[in-house]
Amino acid sequence: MDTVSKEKSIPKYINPYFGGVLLGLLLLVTFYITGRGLGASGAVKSAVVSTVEKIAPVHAEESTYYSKFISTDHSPMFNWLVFESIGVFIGGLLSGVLFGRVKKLRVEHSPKITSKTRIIAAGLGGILFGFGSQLGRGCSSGAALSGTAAFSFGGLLVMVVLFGSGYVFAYFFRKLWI
Amino acid sequence: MNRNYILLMIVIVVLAGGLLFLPQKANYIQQDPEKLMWDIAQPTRYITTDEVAKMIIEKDPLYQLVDVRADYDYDMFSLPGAYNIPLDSLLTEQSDIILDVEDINTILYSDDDLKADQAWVITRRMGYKNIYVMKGGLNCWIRTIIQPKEPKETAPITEFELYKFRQGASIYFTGTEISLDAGEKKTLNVTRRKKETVAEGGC
Amino acid sequence: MHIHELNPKKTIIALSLFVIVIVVGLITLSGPRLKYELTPEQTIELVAWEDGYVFPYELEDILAGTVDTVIIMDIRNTFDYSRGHIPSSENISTVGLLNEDNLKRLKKLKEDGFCVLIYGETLQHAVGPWMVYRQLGFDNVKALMGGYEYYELWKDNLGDSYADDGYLIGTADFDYYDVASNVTMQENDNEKQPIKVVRKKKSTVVEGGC
Amino acid sequence: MDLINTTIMGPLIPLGQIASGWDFVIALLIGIAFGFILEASGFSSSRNITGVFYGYNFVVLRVFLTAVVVAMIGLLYFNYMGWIDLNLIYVVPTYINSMVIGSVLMGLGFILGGFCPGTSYTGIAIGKIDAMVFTGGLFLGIFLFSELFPALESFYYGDSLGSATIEDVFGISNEKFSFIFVIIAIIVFYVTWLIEKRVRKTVNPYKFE
Repeated sequence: MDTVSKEKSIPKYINPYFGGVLLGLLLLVTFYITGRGLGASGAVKSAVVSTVEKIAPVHAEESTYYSKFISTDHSPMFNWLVFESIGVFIGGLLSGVLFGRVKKLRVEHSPKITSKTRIIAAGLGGILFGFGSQLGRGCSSGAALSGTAAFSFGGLLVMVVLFGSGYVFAYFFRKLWI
Repeated sequence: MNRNYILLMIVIVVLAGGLLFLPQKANYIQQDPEKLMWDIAQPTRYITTDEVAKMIIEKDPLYQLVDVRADYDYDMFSLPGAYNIPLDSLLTEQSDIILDVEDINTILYSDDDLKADQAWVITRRMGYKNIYVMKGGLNCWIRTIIQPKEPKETAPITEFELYKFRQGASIYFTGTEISLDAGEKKTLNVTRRKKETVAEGGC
Repeated sequence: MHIHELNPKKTIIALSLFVIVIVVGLITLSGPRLKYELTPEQTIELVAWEDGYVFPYELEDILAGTVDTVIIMDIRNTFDYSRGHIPSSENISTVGLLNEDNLKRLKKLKEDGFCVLIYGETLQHAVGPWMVYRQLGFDNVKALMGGYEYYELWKDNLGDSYADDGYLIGTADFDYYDVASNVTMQENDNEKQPIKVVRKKKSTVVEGGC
Repeated sequence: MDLINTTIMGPLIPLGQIASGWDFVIALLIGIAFGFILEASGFSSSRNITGVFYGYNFVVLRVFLTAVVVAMIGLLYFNYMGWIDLNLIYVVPTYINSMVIGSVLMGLGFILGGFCPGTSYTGIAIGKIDAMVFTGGLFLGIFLFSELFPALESFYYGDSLGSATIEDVFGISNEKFSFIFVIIAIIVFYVTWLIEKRVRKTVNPYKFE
C-alpha cells in the first residue's frame, strides 16, 4: 500500500493522550460542578423507565426496580444523565462534522463478516452491556472511569473485570474484528 | 519514540509524586475562625426546652443530652439520660466518644446559656457537627417545663396548648403522677433563689 | 504513522495548563486568613477563668472618662444601636466583626495598649464573639457583664449597681434538686448539698483600662 | 450560602452553589464536551475501540488511563487546595458479586458490540447503523434486567461493601494509590506501544468507514 492511499484511509483523530488529558480535565470539572462523574447508561435506563411508565403505568409502579426511578413531580426523562447524553450526541456530531466523518448511514465491519452478522453481534452486545451495566452500577464511563477517578473500589473492580473479561472473550470473537 | 512523550511522562510522574510530599495541613479539622464567628451569629443552634422535653418523653434516638456543668452539680440533678462533660474536660477522649457520633444531634445545657454556649463554641472549633444548645438552660427548664405559668385568658389558643403540654411534662419529669393527660397538678414547694422575673413564652 | 511518532504538542499544552493551574493554586494557597492563637486547651482555661469580663459598675469610670484607654463597641445590629446605646460606643454588627479593617484597627489598639469592651444585648450575646477574639489572640478584648439590658436599667447610677447582681449569669436560679427531681427518687436519697454559687467579689476599679 | 467565604468550594451543585435551574444546561454542556472528546479520539468507530483487545489499536486504553490519571491527580490537588471536598464526591457503592458478574457481561457485550454506551451515542451521531442497533440492545438489556429484577434482587444487593473507597479496601492512601496508578499506566503505555508496533506489521490496516 503506498503512502498516499494509506494517508487517505486514516481519518484524522486527535492524539489519544491529548484526548485523555482533555477527558480527565472534563471529568475533573464535572466532579467540581456536580460531585458525580460522567455517565452514559443512565440515560437509557431513564428511557426504559419512562417507556414502561407510559405503556404500562400500573406495572411500572408495582415493580420494585422501576418505582425506584419514578418520581411524581417530573418525568424520568427529566434527568441529569439524559441531558448529558443528548450533549454527547451533539458533541459527537460536532466533532464528526469538524473532522468530516458524518456521512450517510453505514455499518462498519470486518471484511470477514457480513453487515448482518455485525448488526446481530451489535444488538446482542448491546443487550449484554445493558444488562451488565445495571448489575455493575454503571457502564465503562459511569462506574469504571468516574468511579476509579473518585477512588471508589467498585469503580476499580468494574474497570479491571470489564477489560479483563474483554481480553478473555476476545479470542472467541476475533473473526468479528480482524 | 518522540522526546516529548518522555517529557509528558516526567511531568505526570512529578505531579503524582508531588502529592506524596505535600506538607500536612495544620489545623485541618479545626473550624475556620471566620466560619466560627458566622455560626455564632446564627441562632440556629438553640433548641427550646419544650423541644427537649418532648424529645426526652418520646425517647427520640436521634438526640443526646450533654450536661456541661461541674460534676457535683450533675450528680445533684440532671436531665434524664444526660451525659456529663464538664466544660474543662471537653477535650478528653471520653467526651470525644460522646460528641463524635454521626447522625446524632447533641444538645448541650448548663444553668443557663452561658456555659453551654461557651462549650458550643469550643466544640464547633474542634469541628464537631450537629451540636445544639438548650436555650435558657436548666433555669429555663424549671420555669417552663417544671413550673409552667398559666397563660393569660386573652392568650392565643396555641399558648394554652403549650401550657397543657408543659403541665403534662412537669408531671412526667417530677414523677408526681405517671399519666400524662391528668389535668390537675400537685403544687410543688418552690424555693426561689433569685429574681422573680419569669419569662412567659420561653426564656 | 505510529502513534508515538506523532508529536504530542497539544497534549503538552493541555497538560501544561493543568500544571499551571495546580502550581498557581499551590502558590496562592495561603491557608485560612485567620489563625487561632490559643489552643483549645487554653480556650477552656480562659473560659473557666472568667477573666476578661467587665462589671457594669466599672463602666461608670470608663464613661466618666477616668479611664481613657477603653474603646466601647456595640455588637448588636444597627437598628438596636440606633434605638439606644452606651454613650461613646461604636456599632459593629456581628457579621463585620472579623472584616479586614476591623481586625487592623483591633491590632493597632492592642499595640497602643487600648482595651476594647464589647457588649451585646446580654453578656451571653457578646460571649461568642469575645471568645473568637480571644482565640485569635486579641487579649485586650473584654465583654461587658449584663450587656445593654442591664446597663439600661442602671444607667443613671451604675456605681451603685453592685447591689443588684442581675448581671451575673451562668449560675443556678433554683435548687434543681428540690424543685425538679423525680419525687420517687428523692425519697431514697436524703443527702443533699446546696448548690454552690460562685460569686465574684467586687474588686477595686481596674486601673488603666485593661 | 456563605457570605464570608471568598473561594467557591466544590462540588458546586451538592453544596447548593448553583441555582437548580442551571443543572440541565450544565449537563448538556458537559455532555457536548464529553461527546466531542470521545468522537475526536476515535471512539465512534467500533473497530478502533476493539483494537485494544487484539493489539492493533490501543487508543481506548490510552485515553481511558490518561483521563483517570489526570482526574485523580487533579481531584487530590483540588482537595488539598480546598477547592473541592473529596468527601462529598459520589463514590460508587460496591457490591462484589453483582459487580463482577455485571462487568463480565459488559466485557462480553463490549467485545460483541464493539461499543460502550457513551461511545455508541457518538457512533449514532456520525451515522453508524451498528451503533444504533447497539443502543437498541442497551435499551432491551436494561428492560430485561428491570423485568427480571425481582428474581435478581437478593443477588443485586448481595455482598455489599457500601461506598467503599480504595483506601478502605487496600489501606493505602489516595496519594500513594494515584502514584502507583501513574507508574502502572506509564508501564502499560510503553508495553502496549511495543505490542502495537509488532501487531501492526502482521495485521492489515483496516479501512475506516
